[in-house]
Amino acid sequence: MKVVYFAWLRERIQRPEEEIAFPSSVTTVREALTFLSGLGENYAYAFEKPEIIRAALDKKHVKPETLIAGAREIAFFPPMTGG
Amino acid sequence: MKVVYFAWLRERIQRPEEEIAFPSSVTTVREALTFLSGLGENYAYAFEKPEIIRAALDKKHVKPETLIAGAREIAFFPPMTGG
Amino acid sequence: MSSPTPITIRVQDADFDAAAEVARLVAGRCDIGGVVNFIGYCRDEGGTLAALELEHYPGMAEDELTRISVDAAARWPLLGLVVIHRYGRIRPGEQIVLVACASANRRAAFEAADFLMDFLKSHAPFWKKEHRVDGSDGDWVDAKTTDAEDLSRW
Amino acid sequence: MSSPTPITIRVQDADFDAAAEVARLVAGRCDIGGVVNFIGYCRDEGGTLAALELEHYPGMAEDELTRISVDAAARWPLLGLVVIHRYGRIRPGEQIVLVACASANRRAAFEAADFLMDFLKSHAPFWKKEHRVDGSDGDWVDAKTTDAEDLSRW
Repeated sequence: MKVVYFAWLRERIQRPEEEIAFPSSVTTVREALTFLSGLGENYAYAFEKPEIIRAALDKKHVKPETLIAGAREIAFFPPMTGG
Repeated sequence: MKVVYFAWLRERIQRPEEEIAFPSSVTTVREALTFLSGLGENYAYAFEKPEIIRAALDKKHVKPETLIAGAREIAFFPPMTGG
Repeated sequence: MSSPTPITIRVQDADFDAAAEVARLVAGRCDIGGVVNFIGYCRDEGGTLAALELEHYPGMAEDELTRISVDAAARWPLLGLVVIHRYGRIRPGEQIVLVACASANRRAAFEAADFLMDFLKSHAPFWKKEHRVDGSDGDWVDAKTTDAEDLSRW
Repeated sequence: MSSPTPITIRVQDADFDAAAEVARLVAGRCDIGGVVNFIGYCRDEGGTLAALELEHYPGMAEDELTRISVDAAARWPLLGLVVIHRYGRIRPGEQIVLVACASANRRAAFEAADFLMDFLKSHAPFWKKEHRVDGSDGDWVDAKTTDAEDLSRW
């Protein structure tokens, strides 16, 4: 699955996007986040406060418990500050 | 005292302004209105609903009980509909 | 607020350029976070209205708009404020009134503009008469009961 | 509402012309009573900010602005609606965002514009990074706790 990062998540992980083959045990957005945070120090740093991280599946806002099956793209980002 | 009228008050009274020497018994805005409404049919028609008429003394909104002594100009008009 | 809010008030028969007014509000400043700008237009009331005749009380109209604006500038931290109100014959689609409020803060600009429009409608000495498409003089526009309700919000 | 509200959404690096957008909203129409127009600007934060870097999620930004706009058009009787949001490097004094709402009715235009700004700030995928005058990268702007309070009004 394509994983994309924005703002300081992108800076901490040091890449804007990557292809990740989530193991079959990863079924929800929350589990995907937990899996990613175990990929290395930069990931652990990026996701150190998981409660503030927002996520989107195929460019739609989703909750942590949303199932990721069938999605082509998952995005993680900090709270938005547009406007 | 100069008396000025606006909108349908002006149309009913058929003049935009006039000079009126109020008798000394007329001390308040309400009394001035009552006095004017006795000046003829057109005045009676203009002031037939005194409760909706607004007034200004020297271009400042005033209440019916405001004293008119010292003012140079008194204005009567319907509720405003600008904007 | 160490410096007073710049306030521009104009009562005129000519049309106005809202963009030029906003440009003037923000010119050379980097402390403004937002400008809320309301333009009121003359509607044709379903094709029945040929024009509005806007009557005003010269002198008092400017005084009241100034008073309302000074009040708004005291209630919200505004960095600039413009009120322009036209009088005379105004046809459907034409501009009648402009209120623009600049602030560091979005909410202040929204609230002040909304407040100014509410107070302007019921306190500024302007009256609208309708001229109908069929050639007849229409009625003087009645003050809406919602105007009083709008005021009670503040 | 027999016809759907015309909605214009743009996400762009170029600056925008708010007056041209308002002119387009009202062009040829005589049923619009008011247009509320909010322009958000980049502040210099007391002279410390050299620029904001606006990052966005391409595709999702347009989708979210459209979704929020359709929602506003369903809640208020709008006769036209424009949302433009810039991305990229924006310097103090420059325009960031435009929301314009046209309606027969002043209150609807005010409420819809206010609603759009509240939802846009917390739902549209944009993030601001500060570049400081002293050459250092500043922080990413934190979402304000007031944003959540603003949303609870609706």
